[in-house]
Amino acid sequence: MTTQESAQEPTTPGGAAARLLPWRLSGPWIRDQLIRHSMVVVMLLIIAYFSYRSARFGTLDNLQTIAIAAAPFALIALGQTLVILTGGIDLSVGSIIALSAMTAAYTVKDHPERLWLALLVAMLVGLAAGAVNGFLVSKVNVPPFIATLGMLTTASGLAYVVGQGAPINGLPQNFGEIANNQILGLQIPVVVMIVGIVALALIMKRTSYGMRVYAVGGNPVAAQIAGVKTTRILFSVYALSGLLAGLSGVMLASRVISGPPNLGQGYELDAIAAVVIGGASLLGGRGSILGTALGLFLIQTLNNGLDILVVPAYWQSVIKGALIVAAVTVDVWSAKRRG
Amino acid sequence: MTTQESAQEPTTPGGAAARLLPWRLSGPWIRDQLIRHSMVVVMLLIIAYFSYRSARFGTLDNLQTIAIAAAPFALIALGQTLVILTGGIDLSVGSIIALSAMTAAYTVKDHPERLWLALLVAMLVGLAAGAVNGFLVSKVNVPPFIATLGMLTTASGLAYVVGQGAPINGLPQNFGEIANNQILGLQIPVVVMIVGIVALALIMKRTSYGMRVYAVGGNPVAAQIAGVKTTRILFSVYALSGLLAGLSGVMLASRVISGPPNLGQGYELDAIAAVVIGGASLLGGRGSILGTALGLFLIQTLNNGLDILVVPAYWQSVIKGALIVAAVTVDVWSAKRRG
Amino acid sequence: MQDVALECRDLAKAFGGVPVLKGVSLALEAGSVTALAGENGAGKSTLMKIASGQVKPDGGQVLVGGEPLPHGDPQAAHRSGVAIIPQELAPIMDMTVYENLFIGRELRTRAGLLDRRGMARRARELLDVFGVEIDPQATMRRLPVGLRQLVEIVKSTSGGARILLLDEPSSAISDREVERLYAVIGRLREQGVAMLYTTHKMEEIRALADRVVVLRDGGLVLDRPIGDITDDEIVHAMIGRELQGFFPDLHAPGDEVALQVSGLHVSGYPRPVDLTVRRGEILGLAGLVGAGRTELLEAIFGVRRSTAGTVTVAGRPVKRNAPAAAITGGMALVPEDRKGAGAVLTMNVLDNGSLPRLSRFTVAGWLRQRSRSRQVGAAMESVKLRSRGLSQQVGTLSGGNQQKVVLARWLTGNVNVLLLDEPTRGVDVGARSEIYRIITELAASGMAVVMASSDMPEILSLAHRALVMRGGGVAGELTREDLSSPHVQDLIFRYAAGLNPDSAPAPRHTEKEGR
Amino acid sequence: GDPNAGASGEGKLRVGISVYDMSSFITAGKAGIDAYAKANDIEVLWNSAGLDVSTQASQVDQYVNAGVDAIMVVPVQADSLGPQVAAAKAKNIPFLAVNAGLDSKELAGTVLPDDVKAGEQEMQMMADELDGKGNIVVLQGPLGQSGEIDRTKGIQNVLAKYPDIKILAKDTANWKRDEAVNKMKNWLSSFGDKIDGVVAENDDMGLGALQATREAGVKIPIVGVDGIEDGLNAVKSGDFIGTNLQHGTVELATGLAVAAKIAKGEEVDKNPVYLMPKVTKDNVDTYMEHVVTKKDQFLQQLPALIEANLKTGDIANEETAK
Ligand SMILES: Nc1ncnc2c1ncn2[C@@H]1O[C@H](COP(=O)(O)OP(=O)(O)OP(=O)(O)O)[C@@H](O)[C@H]1O
Ligand SMILES: Nc1ncnc2c1ncn2[C@@H]1O[C@H](COP(=O)(O)OP(=O)(O)OP(=O)(O)O)[C@@H](O)[C@H]1O
Ligand SMILES: [Mg+2]
Ligand SMILES: [Mg+2]
Repeated sequence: MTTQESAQEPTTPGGAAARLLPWRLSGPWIRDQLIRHSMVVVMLLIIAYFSYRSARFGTLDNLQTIAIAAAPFALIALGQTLVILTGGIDLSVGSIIALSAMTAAYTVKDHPERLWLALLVAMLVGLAAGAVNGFLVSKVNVPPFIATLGMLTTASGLAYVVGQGAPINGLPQNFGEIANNQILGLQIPVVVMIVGIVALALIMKRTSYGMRVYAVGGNPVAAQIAGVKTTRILFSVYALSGLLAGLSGVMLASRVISGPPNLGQGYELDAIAAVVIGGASLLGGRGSILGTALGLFLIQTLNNGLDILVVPAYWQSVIKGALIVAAVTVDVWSAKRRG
Repeated sequence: MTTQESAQEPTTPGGAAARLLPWRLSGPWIRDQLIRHSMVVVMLLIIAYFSYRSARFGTLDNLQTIAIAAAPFALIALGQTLVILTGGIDLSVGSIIALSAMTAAYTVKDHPERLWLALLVAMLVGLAAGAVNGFLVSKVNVPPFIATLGMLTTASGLAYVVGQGAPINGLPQNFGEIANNQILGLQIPVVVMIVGIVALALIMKRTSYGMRVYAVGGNPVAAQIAGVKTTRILFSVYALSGLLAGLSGVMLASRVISGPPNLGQGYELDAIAAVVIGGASLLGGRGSILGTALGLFLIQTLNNGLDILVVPAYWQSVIKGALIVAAVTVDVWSAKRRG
Repeated sequence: MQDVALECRDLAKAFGGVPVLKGVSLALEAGSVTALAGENGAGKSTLMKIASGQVKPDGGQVLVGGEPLPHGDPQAAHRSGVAIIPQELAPIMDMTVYENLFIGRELRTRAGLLDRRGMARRARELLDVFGVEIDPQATMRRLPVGLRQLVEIVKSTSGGARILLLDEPSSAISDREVERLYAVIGRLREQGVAMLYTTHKMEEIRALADRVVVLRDGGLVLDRPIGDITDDEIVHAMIGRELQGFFPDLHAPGDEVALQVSGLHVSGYPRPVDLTVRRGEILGLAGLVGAGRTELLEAIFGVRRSTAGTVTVAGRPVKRNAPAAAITGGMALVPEDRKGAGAVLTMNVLDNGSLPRLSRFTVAGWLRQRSRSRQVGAAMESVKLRSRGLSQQVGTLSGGNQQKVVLARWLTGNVNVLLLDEPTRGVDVGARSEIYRIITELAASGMAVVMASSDMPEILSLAHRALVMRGGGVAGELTREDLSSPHVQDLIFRYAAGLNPDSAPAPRHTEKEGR
Repeated sequence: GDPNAGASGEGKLRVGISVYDMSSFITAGKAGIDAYAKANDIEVLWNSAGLDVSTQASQVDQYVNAGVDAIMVVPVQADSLGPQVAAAKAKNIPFLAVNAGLDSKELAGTVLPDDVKAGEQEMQMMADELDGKGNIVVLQGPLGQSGEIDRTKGIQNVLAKYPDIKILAKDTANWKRDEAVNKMKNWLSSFGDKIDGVVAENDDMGLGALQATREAGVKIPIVGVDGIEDGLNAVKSGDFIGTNLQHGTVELATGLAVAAKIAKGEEVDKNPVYLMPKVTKDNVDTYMEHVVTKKDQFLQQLPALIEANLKTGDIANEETAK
């Protein structure tokens, strides 16, 4: 600004306010709404198509089927959202699922009566693996991609070590209770998923922890100058991601009452995809829990609907890949057009 | 810089030159050397250990074995380096390998006498897939992660479509010539790898194209203002990555004379790991072809050495994961200590 | 000396073996402002970064209230009440204004949850001090640089810090906001806050400081109360020589039209723009923050979309929306935001220097290393760049020197039209006078220059003619005569604010233009 | 200490083995191989290819470099590795394919399961259960793997005889229990109570389908292949109508035995076929002992069992003549 206007003189309000107004309307709030909107539109179109093609698609039973399939992904996608918000990535969640499932299976085989122990062990294993990731990233400054890739490889190896190269079979039937019992008519993993989504959405929106996670991702230097303990925040998101992967692992293992060492393989890509489809930026600082939930349900709905229409697996791949890109393309366009 | 010379005064030659020397020695050049150095040291340690444990490790035959195993990864890692330099990522290379291998197998089955046609088709398929990625990223602004994840899924599905859900077997033995014949005593893929590394290293260091790729990754806005056609550069790196994946696919298929639709699954992670171990930043702008080559040989040497020592597969994973993290940790530390 | 709030003892720091600070000691008293002056690259920012814990010193100590601070621990510094407004602004782009203001000290409700409404309300109050309309709910990314800087100022000054380090806090804001900043600083002084204030503007030092310290080549060369020293002495301490003829004489412009813009419709702005610049002419662009100067320059060059109109350089039409074509046509742009848009910080001087004219330095795509080094070296020499050589990463150059790189890289070839956007933002007096000399020489050699600037003296003394912009359009034109008239500033303000330029008496005229 | 150098002593036969990956089948097989190797003083070099055919090719290269006495491969990909077989042949190293065939005339031998027959057996069990009439769904292995291709073929062979049995859906769940449970759940959504039977190409997927039927509160006959512990349990409890035993311990140990005999130049059937025994409620207990409960005892008898089997030609036989 090049004016000479002195300090006493008040601003020229009219012009400035008028100019500012359109910014507000096309501002982040609206943009957010629209971004979400376009993805929701895509979702609705897909749902409409499936409903039109199969009367079974829209039933309550099928909704439950989608939900129970989504639950283990939801947990890791939630953790992944926080990690991605800080500008990192967690490739190890799939392997952590395997490792925690194997240790849970191992524990329950030895102590069939102590289910809680299996649950605890699995979550601790997940937490420990996540903590190692967090330590490497936040303290040793290893790039997240490498730290968690190392953990992917290591944890997957360890999962086989636990089972000595084979799945753990012959588990007591009560191991199934963790995933198959119901609360309020919903299977436990579905309840856990709903609680997880709501809790994390609240945490990210309504607590200073959430705000600081965004800040660390948006600009670590700024966060640091403002006194945010960036190291702790970074550590915490990886630890949380590991913990949730551990929980996811034990639920998956319990659902099929078995400990397969290759459980969860490749899940990380689906989880990351859900987060990114949900509008997060891999550079950090941008994204939301609800966006992730939406991205997740987009993927899961596709999986379910295409199965229901009995589309062969490889054509499913083709369609899924194309639709994910199309959905994001629409999103990008709508975001751009609305400025 | 804080030199004394005032603006008018021409440089005080003697002093300045003397002062310049230590800067150059301790400057970015040295730093680069040291960063590379620390990784080389790690490599040498690993090689020394394997040589000590097995007399067979250090043989020329085994070097060839490492080289031939590395070749298909090298091609995709080279393309990946350029993509990562622009700040992107190409997750689809593994699937493109599968798709191009299948189309090559399909072609050669119909035209057993026209090997060149199979080679051409495979490369064109790779190029086409890469071009789609490039179009999505550079023109439609789909985030690279999503665009190439979509391609990963789609191309993998298409690979099955080509074989109608099965591998293409019963290929003519001459299909093996592409990968198994020798030039100057080296198998063709090894020759291609060496040529590829040298050529791309030169291109990235000595041509305007290479410089533009670095510029786009370092700061796309600044690159644009300096007249770089960023869209074209972006497009080109994905197209190149696809092309190289196509080449890699046909070599892989030819090496085992078979068209397996799941060929190359998960290779993208190894390729990206090689690039990042080689010192590239996933944010773009930093990295080098030689670094990638080093990272690649680190991984391949580990694979080979651990196999030779007959370490059980799952312990191999554990060790590999840990060593990759350790190598990068050393690198991070050495880079930090030298400021 | 009473009541030392922060003390630096023998701070030393070297980057890659090159000393940047060579044992600097200084003390900040509570309730006083110390101006930190020095050339670009003298080590001012490094000193502040050490004091705020962002950078680990190689030697020495920082003491707050007599207690040594742990090295390289920004949180510890923060806890001891040290706040910094960094030179390279550190906004969190995807967060809102109020979130940026309250990060690290969030307001909470009784239930322990974030009190977002409360923060937004408080943010509005805090920002009101500067009299600007900033929506606390707006994302930082949406704000122009100037407003971002204001938010950063508010963030650091409202946090109750006892020690405030301000690294060129006024580089992107206009005089009006600078005056509000003075008021804020005055209030903080009364509250006993110790402040270290870096600026390249002499008038700011005069208006604010109780004491001046000058860094030169990493050493402290001057530390005196403001009353005991003249401007010339400060400048002499900074650059080690006298500075004469800050603004060089202008040559008369030629007659030939170099740049003709007609009916250029910048995307997002209501009015099309017409302008003509002759060879050898320097056209100034003035206006309030957000007047659309940057956008106009960008649109002329083709990096910002324009929807209609023509741009003609030396009689030849240039394709719109194509920067590469603009360069071929003989245009060059030095953008406002040098870190974000000017230089590729990860690349070295040589590569940055050759980027705009790569085809000149290549044969069939292969770089001609020798000729490239020679030509880029010569261009960098012509602006007296201070670097460790052409292989130094631009990101590690001082701000002023980065600016020189961004300017000089165009000088390896023929430029007909030079578009400058805030060419001297953050540049020290010595370098600034060099840049002025370069600009006038370039103009004298037949280039047409369009210069957007928020630095009033720059427009007044350097431009043959000036346009005042408002809302993306041209609100008024000033001739050389107008520019030399005593009421010119008033006139510019009236155009820029959309008031009738002929009515009402001139507002209070502040005399603070340095030389 | 070089595990590959001559240190292992003269006379000792060295066999290089590359398996497709670690799995329950392979793990059981490794136990059998180790038992047989120990009894016959064979040194085994063991590598796993992690489901990557190119890795497997490299592992073969290494064995050729090392000059082992025989190479045994459990292929990642059927009909691949032509050049590697040739390279081994060039160095006079006998090359054996176990569990899936390779496309080469230069193979020294093969020990292959009759997967077509396995598919036929399981489909026949289902057809009998359904009395030749009803709707089924088929869970396939990873598309393109020889196990999947041949078992699917066997299923089709039998179906050709039963025009009243219709396939409602047929797709892969990649041998995995967790994939199968979701796929089956989705099919149950799609077809409701129209599904009369589930034919799974391995037990894991069958068990996943079982879980899905439980969640949906229906009971549908299921049949599988493999005879893993949980599968045998399911047969025993009546959750499966049956399965087919592919006992890795026996099959892979037989592979090693054939490889060793070829390398030593002994007389042996170079291409024996493993015909999977049918497992039903009636005989499940015996197999349960061999596979799970009395595994160690079974391993002790294994070397002798294999020698005997190779003579009779029925290499899937598990009854030791006492
Ligand atoms: N990270 C770094 N690596 C290498 N050199 C650096 C680094 N940071 C700063 N420097 C060098 O240290 C010197 C001092 O830089 P500093 O930023 O402190 O200067 P300054 O006085 O703030 O200059 P300006 O007025 O331009 O802001 C410069 O020569 C700069 O090139
Ligand atoms: N939310 C928004 N939507 C659209 N444009 C915006 C928004 N926020 C800022 N801008 C643009 O940014 C510009 C302000 O940037 P800037 O300060 O660079 O303008 P300028 O005219 O170059 O002024 P100066 O050079 O004095 O800073 C405004 O003109 C406005 O068009
Ligand atoms: Mg500075
Ligand atoms: Mg501007």
